[in-house]
Amino acid sequence: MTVVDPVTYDVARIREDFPILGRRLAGDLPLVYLDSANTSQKPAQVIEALDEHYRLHNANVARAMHQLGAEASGAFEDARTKVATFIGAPRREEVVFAKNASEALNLVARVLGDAGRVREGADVVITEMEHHSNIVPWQLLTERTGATLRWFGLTDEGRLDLDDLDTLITERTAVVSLAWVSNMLGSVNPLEPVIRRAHEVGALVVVDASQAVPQLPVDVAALGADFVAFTGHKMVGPTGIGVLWGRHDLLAELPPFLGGGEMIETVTMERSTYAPPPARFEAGTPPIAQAVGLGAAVDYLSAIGMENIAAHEREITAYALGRLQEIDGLTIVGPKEAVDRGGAVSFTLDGVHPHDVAQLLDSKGVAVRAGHHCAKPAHQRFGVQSTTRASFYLYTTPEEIDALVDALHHTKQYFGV
Amino acid sequence: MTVVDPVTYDVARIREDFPILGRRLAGDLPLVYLDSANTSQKPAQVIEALDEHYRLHNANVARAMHQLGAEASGAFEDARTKVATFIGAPRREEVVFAKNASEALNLVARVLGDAGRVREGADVVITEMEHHSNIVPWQLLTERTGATLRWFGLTDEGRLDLDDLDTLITERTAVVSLAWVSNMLGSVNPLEPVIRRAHEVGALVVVDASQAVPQLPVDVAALGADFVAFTGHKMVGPTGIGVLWGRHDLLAELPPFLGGGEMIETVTMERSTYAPPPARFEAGTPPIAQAVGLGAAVDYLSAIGMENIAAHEREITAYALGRLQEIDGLTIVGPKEAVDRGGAVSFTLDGVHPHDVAQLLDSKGVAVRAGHHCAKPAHQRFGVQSTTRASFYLYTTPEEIDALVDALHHTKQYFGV
Amino acid sequence: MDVDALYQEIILDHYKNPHGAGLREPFEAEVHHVNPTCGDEITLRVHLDGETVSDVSYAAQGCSISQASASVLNDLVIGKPVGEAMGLLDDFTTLMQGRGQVEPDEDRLEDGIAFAGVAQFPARIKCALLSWMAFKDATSQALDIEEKTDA
Amino acid sequence: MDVDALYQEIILDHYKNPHGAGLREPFEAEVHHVNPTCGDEITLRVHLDGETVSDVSYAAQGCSISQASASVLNDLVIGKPVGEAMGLLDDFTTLMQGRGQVEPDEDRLEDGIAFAGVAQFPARIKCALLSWMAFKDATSQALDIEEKTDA
Ligand SMILES: Cc1ncc(COP(=O)(O)O)c(C=O)c1O
Ligand SMILES: Cc1ncc(COP(=O)(O)O)c(C=O)c1O
Repeated sequence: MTVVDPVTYDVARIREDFPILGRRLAGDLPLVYLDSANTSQKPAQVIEALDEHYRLHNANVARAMHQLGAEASGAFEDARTKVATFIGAPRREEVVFAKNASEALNLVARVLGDAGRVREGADVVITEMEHHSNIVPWQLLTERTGATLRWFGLTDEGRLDLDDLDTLITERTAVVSLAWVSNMLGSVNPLEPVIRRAHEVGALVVVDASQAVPQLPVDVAALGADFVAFTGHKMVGPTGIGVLWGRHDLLAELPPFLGGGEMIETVTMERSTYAPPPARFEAGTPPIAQAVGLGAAVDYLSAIGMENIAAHEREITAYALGRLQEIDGLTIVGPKEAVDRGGAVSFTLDGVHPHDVAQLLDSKGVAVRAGHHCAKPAHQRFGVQSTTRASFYLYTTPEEIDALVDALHHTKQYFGV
Repeated sequence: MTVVDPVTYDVARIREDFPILGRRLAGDLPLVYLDSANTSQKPAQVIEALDEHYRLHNANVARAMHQLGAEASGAFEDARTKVATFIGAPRREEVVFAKNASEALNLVARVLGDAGRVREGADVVITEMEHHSNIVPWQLLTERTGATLRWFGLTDEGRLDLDDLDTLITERTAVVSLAWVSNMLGSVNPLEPVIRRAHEVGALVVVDASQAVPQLPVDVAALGADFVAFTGHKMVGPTGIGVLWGRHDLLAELPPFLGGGEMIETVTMERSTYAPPPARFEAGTPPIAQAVGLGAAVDYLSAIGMENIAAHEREITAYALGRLQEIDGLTIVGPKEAVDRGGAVSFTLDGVHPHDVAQLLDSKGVAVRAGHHCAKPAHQRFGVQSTTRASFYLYTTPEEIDALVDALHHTKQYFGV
Repeated sequence: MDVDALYQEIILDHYKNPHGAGLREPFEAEVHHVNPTCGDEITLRVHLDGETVSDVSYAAQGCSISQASASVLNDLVIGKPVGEAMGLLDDFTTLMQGRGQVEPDEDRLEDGIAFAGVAQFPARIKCALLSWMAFKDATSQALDIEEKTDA
Repeated sequence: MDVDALYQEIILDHYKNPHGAGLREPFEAEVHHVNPTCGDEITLRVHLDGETVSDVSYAAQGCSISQASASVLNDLVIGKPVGEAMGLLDDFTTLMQGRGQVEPDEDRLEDGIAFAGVAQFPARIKCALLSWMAFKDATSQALDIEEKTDA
């Protein structure tokens, strides 16, 4: 296991890149931002890349033949190359820009349905720990097609229960779609056996890597899945952009998702033909500035090193798990040890509702999320309606965890529990 | 007809707001940006709104209960209110944020299909002057459902040919979808008779207002259409955001488009229920910063006044039409007079291919678009494979039109025609 | 934005001892409302006796604000004519959406005035309104049923 | 980025007098390629005589660069063994994608070296490659057919 090198990994230095981390909140309290699994903050490098793009190079892409157009198109396509390199994609044409991870997942679900790859009699297999964005698209698809939705359950620890692997993934299975890292439980799923089994029976595998790509070094070629979706705003990039990576041969044979400008080869009133991927799946003016911003985000993360970021995430999570468990009445929902675990820690506090916990923490400047975190079924599985979640990222410090713990003690006192 | 008031409408003053208009291109030439129908430039007010959002207020919306979350949610929802007011929407919940106009149009096409409102035996009626983004979604829909695609032809002048109104829009018609202002011909379509006839036979009307909202005062309530789509980047807003306005009762009864976070009411593994509009149609983390930027864009346009912008557009277009027609061998494709006409002028130049025209203009710093402008059928109608298009906006000056004309003379000389 | 303005003593008291909690018979209408953002839920029943709200019973899962609000609702509307209860609903809604600028009338809203502070916390307004919206919905259903039965 | 580097005299000459234009018989394969961004189109036929490219005929609509490129292609590949023609295709593609850093070999590419300047105009590279990609596609189809006929 890599350990963070304090010389190369200087959190104080990293924090200086994030203007918002200098914000003072009500009561002149410093911001303690522990909601990065919801959305990450942005370094000046990304904000300035957006700024510069709009101030100097803004133009539409692909279609514009003038100098600004060449600059904007160059920057947009460079961003695609950067993202492809960042995730180890064999070909840059495998990187499709979407508006967020949710669109990327829906895109796959829609086109697999339209292509007849998911039809009546087939199974789609997901898991009980999925984010709603990896549940609802498959519910809608199975409703439209008459296919059946099935799912993996969870162990009491909050891990994927793979006991049913061979009975759940069968010859009937058309698609298996699952999260790499859970945004609620924090579990890192063992993808290898799932992908192996799915491919054995000829099923496609979709990986929701929304919480993985920000935290872990990712190599989609080594992973071996068929599609991987993730989202820009959780990886220090802008809102308004997500990514679908897909195996080239699959993308090349699947029908379009949305129709319009940029995705066509030729159009007559009677019929149209479509461009090869990635253009085929990018109808309309793409999120140009956002792609440029995501390129800057990827540069930023790469300069620090994903290995280092992952090691820091592990260490800060281990520290947080330890300190939180010192608190009487606090129950962590999800793995309690920093083993195969991402940096999102959901918990309940006896006698205080999660919203009230979050509100009290906020009154101390500690920003966390409370609710179902778009994972209602996982909450139901653990018999809770909602939880409070603290989540960490490359800029999180142990002192911020201490501030969280202090604020939790204050909360207990405030509510007299 | 409103005439631009030179006191209130000071182009030089407006140009100062647009940093990119100060750019020098290769050869130290000033930028003459005549490609605004492709994408508009952005004023500092919009760029700074994005910047400030990321530096001070960035958080996810709706779901975050902390102070940053409240700020970001407030700004995001304020942007919705601003857009609603800008287009005269009776209710702010009728404004759905999409990633661009293309997605907005596809959204309507997909959900009308899923809802069974367009089915085998029904007609969908469009026009021959549509942008590909208002053709291909309907081709895909009619292919999926077995409905029939029909379309209005064009007059030789480049106007909508309404002679067939009553035979084209019939009891079979489920949807009529058409552009308000053509991005290629520049024609402003007479929507009133089309909407009246469509509603007479119980058809829904979708208006592609991508070129209208940037240029004209828009009041969707007065217009009487059922859906109106437009795109942020053409109205001095950021890329990565578009808008679908829809009648509330329709939005409230239509099924979701994409599934995921934010669009649900409740989720179990077996089944989900969906939030009311607009949330129902906004799966996943929305383009938050982009909505804030669009809000700033709308503020910017409103401060100048859409009546003034429309008047300026008419005057500059009239000037351009006059000057361009002085050039021997130049043929305008589309209405030649500035009557019911937007600020996009497409033309051919005898003996020089449109790409070569655009390239030569670019060598003089004049940025125009060449190609089919995502309107292949309209080009085919006029027997041309491509055209060169100059398009104008609130910052365009008569001197820039003169620069265009000079560069066109140079082009003719260069190619010896 | 002082958190004490939100968590008034009265609110915490209602939270710890919710008045009239539990689902009871008889009732004409039962509704289930959810706050989609946070997951708070309420099942609420209304029993009308002619023009009078004779019982409001409920089972709720949620934060202190949503629970206390259901308790205060219970205090305020039971025994009142439907018209008056709807007037209180309007008052309470206006207070919540007033961004802290609306002065509540203690004679009418009683313990409900403790929610004035909630209006300053936009994310919590929905919590305070959850039970009231459920009450509105259930009452209108109950009225529909009465009408049909009468007709 | 001097526009004269793009519009070399040689290119304009080929544009005005395209060599070998028109569709001819016989041919083993015909393809239709489009540049989706700008709409440039070419229909191109290949006639192989054993291992030799014995004719390339075409009808193209497009800009000076795409038209001139088809004309130069015609000059370069007719009469050459397929392997050698494919080698020229590689050279030409490398030149186009070389961002102006690749030194073209005049002995091999002849008039094709005039396209060196195109490499500095990213938006025009596709114009220059349109006919070559069509040629590649048609030739591989023609080879497939020869193979099948031989088999
Ligand atoms: C008339 C018209 N409709 C639709 C669009 C599509 O807009 P977008 O590319 O932002 O989706 C455009 C612009 O490209 C347009 O001009
Ligand atoms: C695991 C997971 N999947 C999907 C998503 C959806 O991402 P987005 O909201 O950007 O579409 C999220 C985040 O919200 C997530 O955490």
